[in-house]
Amino acid sequence: MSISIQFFASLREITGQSQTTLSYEPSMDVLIVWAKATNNMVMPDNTLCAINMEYVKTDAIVADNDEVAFFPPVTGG
Amino acid sequence: MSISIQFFASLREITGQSQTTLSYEPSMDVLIVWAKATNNMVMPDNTLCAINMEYVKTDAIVADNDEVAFFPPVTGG
Amino acid sequence: MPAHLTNKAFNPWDEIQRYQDGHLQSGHYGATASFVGTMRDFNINESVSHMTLEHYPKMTQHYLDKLCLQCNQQYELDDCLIIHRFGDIYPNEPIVLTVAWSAHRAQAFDACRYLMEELKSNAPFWKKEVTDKGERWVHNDIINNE
Amino acid sequence: MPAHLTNKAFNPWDEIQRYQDGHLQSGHYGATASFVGTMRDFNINESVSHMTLEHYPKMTQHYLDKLCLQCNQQYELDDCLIIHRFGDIYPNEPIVLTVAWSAHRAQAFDACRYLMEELKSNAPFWKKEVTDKGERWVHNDIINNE
Repeated sequence: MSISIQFFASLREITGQSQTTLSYEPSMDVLIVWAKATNNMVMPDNTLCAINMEYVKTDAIVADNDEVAFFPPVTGG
Repeated sequence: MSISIQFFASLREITGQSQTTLSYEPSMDVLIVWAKATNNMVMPDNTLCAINMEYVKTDAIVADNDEVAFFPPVTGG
Repeated sequence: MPAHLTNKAFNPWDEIQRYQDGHLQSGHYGATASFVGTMRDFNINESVSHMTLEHYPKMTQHYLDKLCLQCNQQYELDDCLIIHRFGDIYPNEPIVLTVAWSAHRAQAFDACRYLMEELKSNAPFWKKEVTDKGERWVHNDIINNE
Repeated sequence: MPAHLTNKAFNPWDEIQRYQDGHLQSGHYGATASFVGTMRDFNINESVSHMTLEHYPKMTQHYLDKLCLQCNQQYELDDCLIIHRFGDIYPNEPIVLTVAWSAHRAQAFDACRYLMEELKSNAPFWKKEVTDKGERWVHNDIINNE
Protein backbone atom coordinates (compact mmCIF):
# COMPACT_ATOMS: atom_id res chain seq x y z
CA MET A 1 0.00 0.00 0.00
CA SER A 2 2.46 2.66 -1.21
CA ILE A 3 3.29 4.96 -4.09
CA SER A 4 6.77 5.85 -5.26
CA ILE A 5 7.79 9.39 -6.11
CA GLN A 6 10.64 10.50 -8.37
CA PHE A 7 12.23 13.94 -8.75
CA PHE A 8 14.44 14.89 -11.68
CA ALA A 9 16.94 17.59 -12.65
CA SER A 10 16.44 20.93 -10.88
CA LEU A 11 13.50 19.54 -8.88
CA ARG A 12 15.76 16.84 -7.50
CA GLU A 13 18.16 19.57 -6.34
CA ILE A 14 15.42 21.86 -5.00
CA THR A 15 13.69 19.13 -3.05
CA GLY A 16 16.95 17.52 -1.99
CA GLN A 17 15.79 14.01 -2.95
CA SER A 18 15.69 11.88 -6.06
CA GLN A 19 13.05 9.49 -4.86
CA THR A 20 10.85 8.69 -1.91
CA THR A 21 7.75 6.68 -1.09
CA LEU A 22 4.44 7.53 0.54
CA SER A 23 1.79 5.33 2.09
CA TYR A 24 -1.16 5.03 -0.22
CA GLU A 25 -4.33 6.83 0.79
CA PRO A 26 -7.49 7.05 -1.32
CA SER A 27 -8.32 10.21 -3.27
CA MET A 28 -4.87 11.77 -3.23
CA ASP A 29 -4.20 13.85 -6.33
CA VAL A 30 -0.75 14.67 -7.71
CA LEU A 31 -0.61 18.04 -5.96
CA ILE A 32 -1.24 16.39 -2.59
CA VAL A 33 1.47 13.82 -3.32
CA TRP A 34 3.88 16.68 -4.06
CA ALA A 35 2.96 18.45 -0.80
CA LYS A 36 3.35 15.31 1.30
CA ALA A 37 6.60 14.29 -0.39
CA THR A 38 8.23 17.73 -0.11
CA ASN A 39 7.02 18.77 3.32
CA ASN A 40 4.70 21.34 1.79
CA MET A 41 7.16 23.09 -0.52
CA VAL A 42 5.57 25.33 -3.15
CA MET A 43 5.56 23.56 -6.49
CA PRO A 44 7.63 25.60 -8.98
CA ASP A 45 5.87 27.05 -12.00
CA ASN A 46 6.01 24.83 -15.06
CA THR A 47 6.56 21.66 -13.09
CA LEU A 48 5.65 18.63 -15.15
CA CYS A 49 3.99 15.60 -13.58
CA ALA A 50 3.72 12.01 -14.73
CA ILE A 51 1.98 8.94 -13.39
CA ASN A 52 3.34 5.60 -14.61
CA MET A 53 5.32 7.27 -17.46
CA GLU A 54 2.38 9.29 -18.79
CA TYR A 55 1.98 13.05 -18.42
CA VAL A 56 -0.87 14.09 -16.12
CA LYS A 57 -2.22 17.30 -14.60
CA THR A 58 -1.82 18.06 -10.93
CA ASP A 59 -5.42 17.11 -10.18
CA ALA A 60 -4.98 13.55 -11.46
CA ILE A 61 -5.86 10.97 -8.79
CA VAL A 62 -3.11 8.57 -7.76
CA ALA A 63 -3.71 4.83 -7.37
CA ASP A 64 -1.93 2.37 -5.14
CA ASN A 65 1.49 1.29 -6.49
CA ASP A 66 1.65 4.21 -8.91
CA GLU A 67 4.96 5.83 -9.78
CA VAL A 68 4.60 9.61 -9.64
CA ALA A 69 7.31 11.81 -11.16
CA PHE A 70 8.00 15.55 -10.94
CA PHE A 71 10.38 17.38 -13.26
CA PRO A 72 11.05 20.75 -14.91
CA PRO A 73 10.41 21.54 -18.59
CA VAL A 74 12.37 19.15 -20.78
CA THR A 75 15.48 20.18 -22.73
CA GLY A 76 16.56 17.14 -24.73
CA GLY A 77 17.37 16.78 -28.39
CA MET B 1 28.77 35.37 -85.86
CA SER B 2 26.76 32.37 -84.66
CA ILE B 3 24.68 31.04 -81.85
CA SER B 4 24.60 27.45 -80.64
CA ILE B 5 21.39 25.61 -79.83
CA GLN B 6 20.96 22.60 -77.58
CA PHE B 7 17.99 20.24 -77.22
CA PHE B 8 17.55 17.90 -74.28
CA ALA B 9 15.50 14.86 -73.32
CA SER B 10 12.15 14.51 -75.13
CA LEU B 11 12.83 17.68 -77.16
CA ARG B 12 16.03 16.11 -78.47
CA GLU B 13 13.96 13.14 -79.62
CA ILE B 14 11.11 15.23 -81.03
CA THR B 15 13.40 17.55 -82.97
CA GLY B 16 15.76 14.76 -83.96
CA GLN B 17 18.85 16.73 -82.99
CA SER B 18 20.86 17.35 -79.84
CA GLN B 19 22.59 20.49 -81.04
CA THR B 20 22.88 22.79 -83.99
CA THR B 21 24.11 26.29 -84.83
CA LEU B 22 22.51 29.30 -86.48
CA SER B 23 24.02 32.37 -88.05
CA TYR B 24 23.60 35.31 -85.76
CA GLU B 25 21.11 37.97 -86.80
CA PRO B 26 20.12 40.99 -84.73
CA SER B 27 16.80 41.06 -82.85
CA MET B 28 16.13 37.33 -82.85
CA ASP B 29 14.21 36.20 -79.82
CA VAL B 30 14.21 32.68 -78.42
CA LEU B 31 10.99 31.72 -80.21
CA ILE B 32 12.51 32.70 -83.56
CA VAL B 33 15.61 30.70 -82.74
CA TRP B 34 13.40 27.68 -82.04
CA ALA B 35 11.54 28.13 -85.34
CA LYS B 36 14.72 28.47 -87.39
CA ALA B 37 16.45 25.58 -85.66
CA THR B 38 13.51 23.17 -85.96
CA ASN B 39 12.25 24.06 -89.42
CA ASN B 40 9.16 25.71 -87.94
CA MET B 41 8.03 22.95 -85.63
CA VAL B 42 5.42 23.95 -83.07
CA MET B 43 7.09 24.41 -79.68
CA PRO B 44 5.55 21.94 -77.22
CA ASP B 45 3.69 23.34 -74.23
CA ASN B 46 5.81 23.76 -71.11
CA THR B 47 9.06 23.94 -73.06
CA LEU B 48 11.76 25.57 -70.94
CA CYS B 49 14.33 27.89 -72.49
CA ALA B 50 17.75 29.02 -71.30
CA ILE B 51 20.33 31.42 -72.64
CA ASN B 52 23.85 30.89 -71.34
CA MET B 53 22.68 28.61 -68.51
CA GLU B 54 19.98 30.99 -67.22
CA TYR B 55 16.24 30.48 -67.65
CA VAL B 56 14.60 33.00 -70.00
CA LYS B 57 11.19 33.52 -71.56
CA THR B 58 10.59 32.92 -75.26
CA ASP B 59 10.68 36.65 -76.02
CA ALA B 60 14.23 37.07 -74.69
CA ILE B 61 16.57 38.51 -77.35
CA VAL B 62 19.57 36.41 -78.29
CA ALA B 63 23.08 37.90 -78.62
CA ASP B 64 25.94 36.72 -80.80
CA ASN B 65 27.75 33.68 -79.41
CA ASP B 66 24.92 32.85 -77.02
CA GLU B 67 24.10 29.25 -76.15
CA VAL B 68 20.37 28.69 -76.35
CA ALA B 69 18.84 25.56 -74.83
CA PHE B 70 15.38 23.99 -75.08
CA PHE B 71 14.12 21.27 -72.79
CA PRO B 72 10.99 19.82 -71.16
CA PRO B 73 10.00 20.29 -67.49
CA VAL B 74 12.74 18.96 -65.25
CA THR B 75 12.44 15.72 -63.28
CA GLY B 76 15.62 15.45 -61.22
CA GLY B 77 16.11 14.78 -57.53
CA MET C 1 10.92 1.71 -35.74
CA PRO C 2 13.06 1.64 -32.68
CA ALA C 3 14.20 4.29 -30.23
CA HIS C 4 17.64 3.68 -28.73
CA LEU C 5 19.08 5.36 -25.66
CA THR C 6 22.82 5.25 -25.18
CA ASN C 7 25.39 6.75 -22.84
CA LYS C 8 28.19 6.26 -25.40
CA ALA C 9 29.22 8.45 -28.30
CA PHE C 10 27.73 7.22 -31.58
CA ASN C 11 28.32 7.92 -35.24
CA PRO C 12 24.94 8.84 -36.76
CA TRP C 13 25.95 8.02 -40.35
CA ASP C 14 27.15 4.55 -39.40
CA GLU C 15 23.95 4.01 -37.44
CA ILE C 16 21.75 5.02 -40.38
CA GLN C 17 23.71 2.74 -42.69
CA ARG C 18 23.50 -0.18 -40.30
CA TYR C 19 19.80 0.24 -39.63
CA GLN C 20 19.01 0.67 -43.29
CA ASP C 21 20.97 -2.42 -44.27
CA GLY C 22 19.32 -4.48 -41.55
CA HIS C 23 15.72 -3.33 -41.63
CA LEU C 24 14.71 -1.48 -44.78
CA GLN C 25 13.49 -3.20 -47.93
CA SER C 26 15.86 -2.44 -50.80
CA GLY C 27 14.18 -0.57 -53.66
CA HIS C 28 11.04 0.19 -51.63
CA TYR C 29 11.78 3.57 -50.06
CA GLY C 30 12.54 6.62 -52.17
CA ALA C 31 13.15 9.22 -49.50
CA THR C 32 15.29 9.32 -46.37
CA ALA C 33 15.26 12.44 -44.20
CA SER C 34 17.55 12.65 -41.20
CA PHE C 35 18.46 15.12 -38.49
CA VAL C 36 21.46 15.12 -36.17
CA GLY C 37 21.68 17.40 -33.15
CA THR C 38 25.31 17.92 -32.19
CA MET C 39 26.77 19.47 -29.05
CA ARG C 40 28.28 22.88 -29.69
CA ASP C 41 31.20 24.29 -27.71
CA PHE C 42 29.38 27.53 -26.94
CA ASN C 43 25.88 28.61 -25.92
CA ILE C 44 24.55 32.09 -25.09
CA ASN C 45 28.04 33.45 -25.80
CA GLU C 46 29.72 31.24 -23.23
CA SER C 47 32.18 28.47 -23.86
CA VAL C 48 30.78 25.10 -22.73
CA SER C 49 33.27 22.39 -21.81
CA HIS C 50 30.76 19.58 -21.60
CA MET C 51 27.26 18.80 -20.48
CA THR C 52 25.38 16.12 -18.60
CA LEU C 53 22.11 14.94 -20.03
CA GLU C 54 19.88 13.55 -17.30
CA HIS C 55 16.76 11.62 -18.15
CA TYR C 56 13.96 9.51 -16.70
CA PRO C 57 14.96 6.20 -18.22
CA LYS C 58 11.73 4.23 -18.11
CA MET C 59 9.62 7.16 -19.25
CA THR C 60 12.06 8.23 -21.96
CA GLN C 61 12.05 4.80 -23.56
CA HIS C 62 8.28 4.54 -23.25
CA TYR C 63 7.73 7.99 -24.71
CA LEU C 64 10.11 7.56 -27.66
CA ASP C 65 8.75 4.10 -28.50
CA LYS C 66 5.24 5.51 -28.62
CA LEU C 67 6.42 8.46 -30.70
CA CYS C 68 8.06 6.21 -33.30
CA LEU C 69 4.99 4.03 -33.59
CA GLN C 70 2.64 6.96 -33.90
CA CYS C 71 4.86 8.80 -36.40
CA ASN C 72 5.18 5.69 -38.55
CA GLN C 73 1.41 5.44 -38.86
CA GLN C 74 0.69 9.16 -39.19
CA TYR C 75 3.15 9.67 -42.07
CA GLU C 76 2.83 6.19 -43.63
CA LEU C 77 6.55 5.63 -43.32
CA ASP C 78 8.57 2.63 -44.34
CA ASP C 79 10.36 3.04 -41.02
CA CYS C 80 11.85 5.55 -38.60
CA LEU C 81 14.69 5.61 -36.10
CA ILE C 82 15.60 7.65 -33.04
CA ILE C 83 18.90 7.47 -31.18
CA HIS C 84 19.42 9.72 -28.14
CA ARG C 85 22.38 10.14 -25.83
CA PHE C 86 22.29 10.55 -22.07
CA GLY C 87 25.06 11.07 -19.51
CA ASP C 88 28.20 13.14 -20.16
CA ILE C 89 28.46 14.64 -23.63
CA TYR C 90 31.35 16.63 -25.11
CA PRO C 91 31.44 19.24 -27.88
CA ASN C 92 31.06 17.90 -31.39
CA GLU C 93 29.41 14.71 -30.17
CA PRO C 94 25.97 13.89 -31.61
CA ILE C 95 23.19 14.13 -29.03
CA VAL C 96 20.24 12.96 -31.08
CA LEU C 97 19.50 11.34 -34.43
CA THR C 98 16.08 11.11 -36.06
CA VAL C 99 15.52 9.40 -39.40
CA ALA C 100 12.39 8.78 -41.49
CA TRP C 101 12.18 6.53 -44.56
CA SER C 102 9.22 6.76 -46.91
CA ALA C 103 8.17 6.40 -50.53
CA HIS C 104 8.07 10.15 -51.18
CA ARG C 105 9.94 13.13 -49.85
CA ALA C 106 7.13 15.15 -48.24
CA GLN C 107 6.35 12.46 -45.70
CA ALA C 108 10.01 11.83 -44.92
CA PHE C 109 10.75 15.52 -44.34
CA ASP C 110 7.60 16.09 -42.30
CA ALA C 111 8.07 12.97 -40.20
CA CYS C 112 11.73 13.63 -39.44
CA ARG C 113 10.90 17.12 -38.24
CA TYR C 114 7.88 15.91 -36.30
CA LEU C 115 10.04 13.41 -34.42
CA MET C 116 12.45 16.19 -33.43
CA GLU C 117 9.79 18.72 -32.42
CA GLU C 118 7.86 16.20 -30.34
CA LEU C 119 11.02 14.88 -28.72
CA LYS C 120 12.17 18.43 -27.90
CA SER C 121 8.79 19.26 -26.36
CA ASN C 122 8.04 16.11 -24.43
CA ALA C 123 10.85 13.60 -24.00
CA PRO C 124 12.03 13.73 -20.36
CA PHE C 125 15.65 14.85 -20.82
CA TRP C 126 17.39 17.70 -19.01
CA LYS C 127 20.65 19.32 -20.02
CA LYS C 128 23.14 20.71 -17.53
CA GLU C 129 26.02 22.63 -19.11
CA VAL C 130 29.44 23.03 -17.54
CA THR C 131 31.04 26.40 -18.31
CA ASP C 132 33.96 28.40 -16.88
CA LYS C 133 31.50 29.93 -14.45
CA GLY C 134 30.19 26.60 -13.21
CA GLU C 135 27.23 24.40 -13.97
CA ARG C 136 23.82 25.52 -15.16
CA TRP C 137 20.59 23.82 -16.11
CA VAL C 138 19.61 24.69 -19.65
CA HIS C 139 16.19 26.31 -19.90
CA ASN C 140 13.89 26.29 -22.87
CA ASP C 141 13.81 30.06 -23.01
CA ILE C 142 17.60 30.05 -23.17
CA ILE C 143 18.02 27.42 -25.80
CA ASN C 144 15.19 28.99 -27.74
CA ASN C 145 15.33 27.59 -31.22
CA GLU C 146 18.17 25.18 -30.73
CA MET D 1 29.10 24.69 -50.08
CA PRO D 2 29.72 22.59 -53.13
CA ALA D 3 27.48 20.81 -55.60
CA HIS D 4 28.91 17.62 -57.04
CA LEU D 5 27.66 15.77 -60.09
CA THR D 6 28.67 12.16 -60.52
CA ASN D 7 27.84 9.29 -62.85
CA LYS D 8 28.96 6.72 -60.26
CA ALA D 9 27.03 5.22 -57.36
CA PHE D 10 27.82 7.00 -54.09
CA ASN D 11 27.22 6.30 -50.42
CA PRO D 12 25.50 9.37 -48.97
CA TRP D 13 26.50 8.64 -45.37
CA ASP D 14 30.15 8.29 -46.25
CA GLU D 15 29.96 11.51 -48.25
CA ILE D 16 28.40 13.44 -45.36
CA GLN D 17 31.05 12.11 -42.99
CA ARG D 18 33.90 12.96 -45.35
CA TYR D 19 32.61 16.45 -46.09
CA GLN D 20 31.93 17.17 -42.44
CA ASP D 21 35.40 16.02 -41.39
CA GLY D 22 37.05 18.07 -44.10
CA HIS D 23 35.06 21.30 -44.09
CA LEU D 24 32.98 21.87 -40.98
CA GLN D 25 34.32 23.51 -37.85
CA SER D 26 34.09 21.06 -34.96
CA GLY D 27 31.84 22.28 -32.13
CA HIS D 28 30.38 25.10 -34.20
CA TYR D 29 27.30 23.57 -35.80
CA GLY D 30 24.48 22.13 -33.70
CA ALA D 31 22.15 20.88 -36.41
CA THR D 32 22.60 18.74 -39.51
CA ALA D 33 19.60 18.01 -41.71
CA SER D 34 19.97 15.69 -44.67
CA PHE D 35 17.84 14.19 -47.39
CA VAL D 36 18.59 11.26 -49.67
CA GLY D 37 16.47 10.47 -52.72
CA THR D 38 16.83 6.81 -53.63
CA MET D 39 15.73 5.00 -56.77
CA ARG D 40 12.78 2.72 -56.16
CA ASP D 41 12.12 -0.45 -58.10
CA PHE D 42 8.56 0.52 -58.95
CA ASN D 43 6.72 3.66 -60.05
CA ILE D 44 3.03 4.09 -60.93
CA ASN D 45 2.52 0.39 -60.19
CA GLU D 46 5.10 -0.72 -62.72
CA SER D 47 8.37 -2.46 -62.03
CA VAL D 48 11.32 -0.32 -63.13
CA SER D 49 14.56 -2.10 -63.99
CA HIS D 50 16.71 1.03 -64.18
CA MET D 51 16.64 4.60 -65.34
CA THR D 52 18.82 7.03 -67.22
CA LEU D 53 19.16 10.51 -65.81
CA GLU D 54 20.03 12.97 -68.55
CA HIS D 55 21.15 16.48 -67.70
CA TYR D 56 22.56 19.68 -69.19
CA PRO D 57 26.00 19.51 -67.62
CA LYS D 58 27.12 23.13 -67.73
CA MET D 59 23.78 24.48 -66.66
CA THR D 60 23.26 21.87 -63.94
CA GLN D 61 26.57 22.70 -62.30
CA HIS D 62 25.94 26.43 -62.64
CA TYR D 63 22.43 26.18 -61.23
CA LEU D 64 23.37 23.98 -58.27
CA ASP D 65 26.40 26.14 -57.39
CA LYS D 66 24.19 29.23 -57.32
CA LEU D 67 21.56 27.39 -55.28
CA CYS D 68 24.10 26.37 -52.62
CA LEU D 69 25.48 29.87 -52.35
CA GLN D 70 22.08 31.47 -52.09
CA CYS D 71 20.78 28.88 -49.61
CA ASN D 72 23.82 29.35 -47.41
CA GLN D 73 23.16 33.06 -47.14
CA GLN D 74 19.40 32.89 -46.88
CA TYR D 75 19.45 30.42 -43.97
CA GLU D 76 22.73 31.56 -42.37
CA LEU D 77 24.16 28.08 -42.63
CA ASP D 78 27.54 26.85 -41.56
CA ASP D 79 27.61 24.98 -44.85
CA CYS D 80 25.57 22.90 -47.28
CA LEU D 81 26.22 20.10 -49.74
CA ILE D 82 24.49 18.68 -52.81
CA ILE D 83 25.47 15.50 -54.62
CA HIS D 84 23.47 14.43 -57.67
CA ARG D 85 23.80 11.43 -59.94
CA PHE D 86 23.45 11.38 -63.70
CA GLY D 87 23.64 8.54 -66.23
CA ASP D 88 22.37 5.02 -65.57
CA ILE D 89 20.90 4.44 -62.12
CA TYR D 90 19.63 1.17 -60.64
CA PRO D 91 17.06 0.49 -57.90
CA ASN D 92 18.24 1.21 -54.36
CA GLU D 93 20.97 3.58 -55.57
CA PRO D 94 20.93 7.12 -54.17
CA ILE D 95 20.06 9.74 -56.79
CA VAL D 96 20.47 12.90 -54.76
CA LEU D 97 21.83 14.04 -51.40
CA THR D 98 21.20 17.43 -49.82
CA VAL D 99 22.68 18.42 -46.46
CA ALA D 100 22.51 21.64 -44.42
CA TRP D 101 24.60 22.41 -41.32
CA SER D 102 23.64 25.27 -39.01
CA ALA D 103 23.69 26.41 -35.40
CA HIS D 104 20.01 25.63 -34.79
CA ARG D 105 17.59 23.09 -36.13
CA ALA D 106 14.98 25.30 -37.80
CA GLN D 107 17.44 26.68 -40.34
CA ALA D 108 18.93 23.26 -41.06
CA PHE D 109 15.52 21.66 -41.66
CA ASP D 110 14.26 24.57 -43.75
CA ALA D 111 17.44 24.83 -45.81
CA CYS D 112 17.68 21.10 -46.53
CA ARG D 113 14.11 21.05 -47.77
CA TYR D 114 14.59 24.27 -49.74
CA LEU D 115 17.55 22.74 -51.56
CA MET D 116 15.45 19.73 -52.56
CA GLU D 117 12.37 21.69 -53.62
CA GLU D 118 14.39 24.15 -55.72
CA LEU D 119 16.43 21.37 -57.27
CA LYS D 120 13.28 19.41 -58.12
CA SER D 121 11.70 22.48 -59.70
CA ASN D 122 14.62 23.93 -61.62
CA ALA D 123 17.74 21.79 -61.97
CA PRO D 124 17.93 20.57 -65.60
CA PHE D 125 17.71 16.80 -65.13
CA TRP D 126 15.37 14.42 -66.93
CA LYS D 127 14.55 10.89 -65.89
CA LYS D 128 13.85 8.13 -68.37
CA GLU D 129 12.64 4.90 -66.80
CA VAL D 130 13.09 1.45 -68.31
CA THR D 131 10.18 -0.91 -67.57
CA ASP D 132 8.96 -4.22 -68.97
CA LYS D 133 6.90 -2.20 -71.45
CA GLY D 134 9.85 -0.16 -72.68
CA GLU D 135 11.29 3.23 -71.93
CA ARG D 136 9.36 6.28 -70.81
CA TRP D 137 10.25 9.82 -69.87
CA VAL D 138 9.13 10.62 -66.35
CA HIS D 139 6.73 13.55 -66.15
CA ASN D 140 6.17 15.82 -63.21
CA ASP D 141 2.49 15.00 -63.09
CA ILE D 142 3.40 11.34 -62.90
CA ILE D 143 6.03 11.58 -60.23
CA ASN D 144 3.82 14.03 -58.37
CA ASN D 145 5.13 14.18 -54.86
CA GLU D 146 8.15 11.94 -55.29
